[in-house]
Amino acid sequence: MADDVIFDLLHSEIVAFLHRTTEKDNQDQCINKLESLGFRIGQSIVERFTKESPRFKDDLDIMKFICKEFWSAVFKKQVDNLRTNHQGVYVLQDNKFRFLTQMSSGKQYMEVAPKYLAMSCGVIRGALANIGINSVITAEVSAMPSCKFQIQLQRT
Amino acid sequence: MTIYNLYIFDRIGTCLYYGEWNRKKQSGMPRDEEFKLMYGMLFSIKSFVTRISPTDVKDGFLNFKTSKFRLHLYETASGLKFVLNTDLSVGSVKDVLHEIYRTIYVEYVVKNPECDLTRTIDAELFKQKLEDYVRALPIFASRTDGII
Amino acid sequence: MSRQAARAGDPRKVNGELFTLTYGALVAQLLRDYEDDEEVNKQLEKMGYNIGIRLIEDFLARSNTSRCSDFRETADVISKVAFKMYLGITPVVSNWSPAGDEFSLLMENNPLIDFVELPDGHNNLNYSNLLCGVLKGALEMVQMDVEVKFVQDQLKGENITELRLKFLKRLEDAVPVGED
Amino acid sequence: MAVCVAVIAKENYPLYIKASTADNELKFYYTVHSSLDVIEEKINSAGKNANDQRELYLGLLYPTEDYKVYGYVTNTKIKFVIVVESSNTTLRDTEIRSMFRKLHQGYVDMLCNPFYIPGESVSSKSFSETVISMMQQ
Amino acid sequence: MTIFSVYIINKAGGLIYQHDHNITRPEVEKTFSYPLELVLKVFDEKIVVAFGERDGIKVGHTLLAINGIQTDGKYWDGRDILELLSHEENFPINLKFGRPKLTTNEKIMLASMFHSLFAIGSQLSPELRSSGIEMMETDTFKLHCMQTMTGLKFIVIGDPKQAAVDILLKKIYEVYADFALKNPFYSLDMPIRCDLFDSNLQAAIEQTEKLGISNV
Repeated sequence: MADDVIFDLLHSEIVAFLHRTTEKDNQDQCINKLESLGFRIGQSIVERFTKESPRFKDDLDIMKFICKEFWSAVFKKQVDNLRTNHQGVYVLQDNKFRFLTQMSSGKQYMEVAPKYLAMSCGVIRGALANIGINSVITAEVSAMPSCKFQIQLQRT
Repeated sequence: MTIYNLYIFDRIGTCLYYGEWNRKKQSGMPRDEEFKLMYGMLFSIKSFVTRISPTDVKDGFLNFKTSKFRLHLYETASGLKFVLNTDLSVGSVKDVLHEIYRTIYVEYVVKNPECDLTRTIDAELFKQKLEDYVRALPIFASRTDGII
Repeated sequence: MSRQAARAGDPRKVNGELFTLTYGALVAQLLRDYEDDEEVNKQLEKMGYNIGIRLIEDFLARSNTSRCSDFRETADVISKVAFKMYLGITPVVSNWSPAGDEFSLLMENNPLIDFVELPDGHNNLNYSNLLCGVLKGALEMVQMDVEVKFVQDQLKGENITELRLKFLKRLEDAVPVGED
Repeated sequence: MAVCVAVIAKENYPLYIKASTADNELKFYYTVHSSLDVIEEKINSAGKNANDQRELYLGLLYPTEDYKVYGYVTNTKIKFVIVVESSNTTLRDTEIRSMFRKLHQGYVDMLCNPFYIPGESVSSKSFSETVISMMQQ
Repeated sequence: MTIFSVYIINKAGGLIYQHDHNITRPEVEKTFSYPLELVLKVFDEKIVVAFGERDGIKVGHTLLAINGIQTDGKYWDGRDILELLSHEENFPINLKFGRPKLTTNEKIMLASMFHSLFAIGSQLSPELRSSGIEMMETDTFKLHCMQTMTGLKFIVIGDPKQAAVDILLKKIYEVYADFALKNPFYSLDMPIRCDLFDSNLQAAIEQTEKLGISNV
């Protein structure tokens, strides 16, 4: 679908823009900004997606929603594997992550992968936060275009 | 049928990609000199064609053949030039070159934010996809395979 | 009704909303970072330009369009093919200048401004300025130097959103080094 | 129709409250406030029950002599409260539901305004228009 | 079918013979009001359409005449044309556009250009022992080239669908051998000026054109 393209290009350009407007030795700031942009997007988008749906039963119900409907809508496919330690840690594996598929299938560009994942981490965190779950999310890539998101729930 | 080599030039003549398969003869000059000569030739051919044409040209130059090979040009409206050399038995490759543009160049170069569109392509994924695509073409046949 | 059915929206719509929301988050962030409307306009246009020079390749590959040799043809392709393809709208082409070198794209439903309410005190912000850059970048790649700007914006209470395109010059193919 | 419409944040403070007449605003503020406990109760009890209790619309929270108070809670724990006059007998459950749906849609669109900061009180013109239209029907 | 023109180039790249056979160059005349809806530029000392197309006037067309009087490069009636067209008081104005006939100088230049393209084509060959360019295909014409052992190039430009051009090339070579080479007043590598050569070439071309038709 053609309009995927403008979203992908917008995402790439936001990454490139924040990368070139933050100082070289302060790339954490670039990652943080991408994350917080994503957070705000996640808040809005989850509000829209859950408008017609019944209330969630529990955390697992929410995680399943994130892996299926939410992932399909935002990242164009479902999560390939969901695992949990039943103590508030969930690991979501996507074997062909949307923002990596056109870049590499292997190790090339590995070192720049974090900036292409930061906004997505924010989107997921924003979505979860808005449906009542605070979390810490980290993304890990060992070979592109596969990516693992670790979601650690924060109970307060 | 044989594919010898492929050049991709950007609108200002930078060779973005060069790949060769069954090439039998080198030009006898450094690669970057060869790219300059190739691009210069295409540029002159285009100018030659628009001037000598008896009527208004639209696409202009499509291909030429010598006694041994055929050179095909596919140029996009954005000025990218795809140049494919094949043996004489290969007819029009417009569709093949358009396909390389649409499904490989656009997908794995244009949509790869780490690729600078004005420099030599170093994306492995692009190279691999292109290699797979070219080798699977019906017009690709290595002579060493013993095909008559 | 299954949960899936209840939550899975029309994918096309969802994707459009994702784009709109992402763009919105970007503009809001820029406004916080730069605090100056003109500077934000400039940054948005620059980003649009970078998108435009890539988007044009996708557009040409998909639509198989050849180089335009007339500005009216360009206007038609932008409105009926490009906007339709990427934003799902077909702006009306109008207000041609007598010399045929300027026209307007009129939009009633610019998808970028869905949900947006501009905060007070930002009268100089051209919220959708990214579009100007996209068009400028894309057209430059097909040899047209064009000036693009917003002249009306529904976000500022006007009835319609109007983008004005002015043809400046035809860019020539680069002559290789050592050639005539 | 509605005499008061309120939007309550997940942390139970009001994001938006509008009464049909300004005089009544304080009075409704208390009405809305006291409805929050009922909402909490309804949500918690629903969790223990079967699946069919997971609707967002909570129905009539409680009636007073003059008013009926209805509640609705989104998946993001935003609460909507609509107060109507008891004397208004033309309002059926379906009308109330459709008012909440409209309110929810309005809220979602409002949240999507990139310049709105989630958790801050709502000042959107178009959201206000939605609410006012519900009071004028 | 159609043969457009014939070129003969000597081994040094010099044009020694040229004949335009069947070229109808498009010309369009139109009266314009101010401002002009075409972008014009100066190219090769001529006024050429750079952008904008109207009623058959195409990008690349040259401004041939103004109000029925021929232009002289960038000038008309002693005035700078671009300057003239920028003033409203000169409108309405009648402009004739078209593809101009190639001048002899241009033909000489194109011949030498092809001569070097021919050589580069061979140099860039990915295959051993390749000739230079023998055939060039475009959307508007096909160019066929035959190089003799002595380095002479015979070039025929024809319709892309014209058949039997290789036979025509051989025939032209024969005509050249019979009516130029054997002519005691002809000196090698010099321009061919010989009525018999002309008439026999003409006949060969016409025969090929007819052949093309019967082959369809």
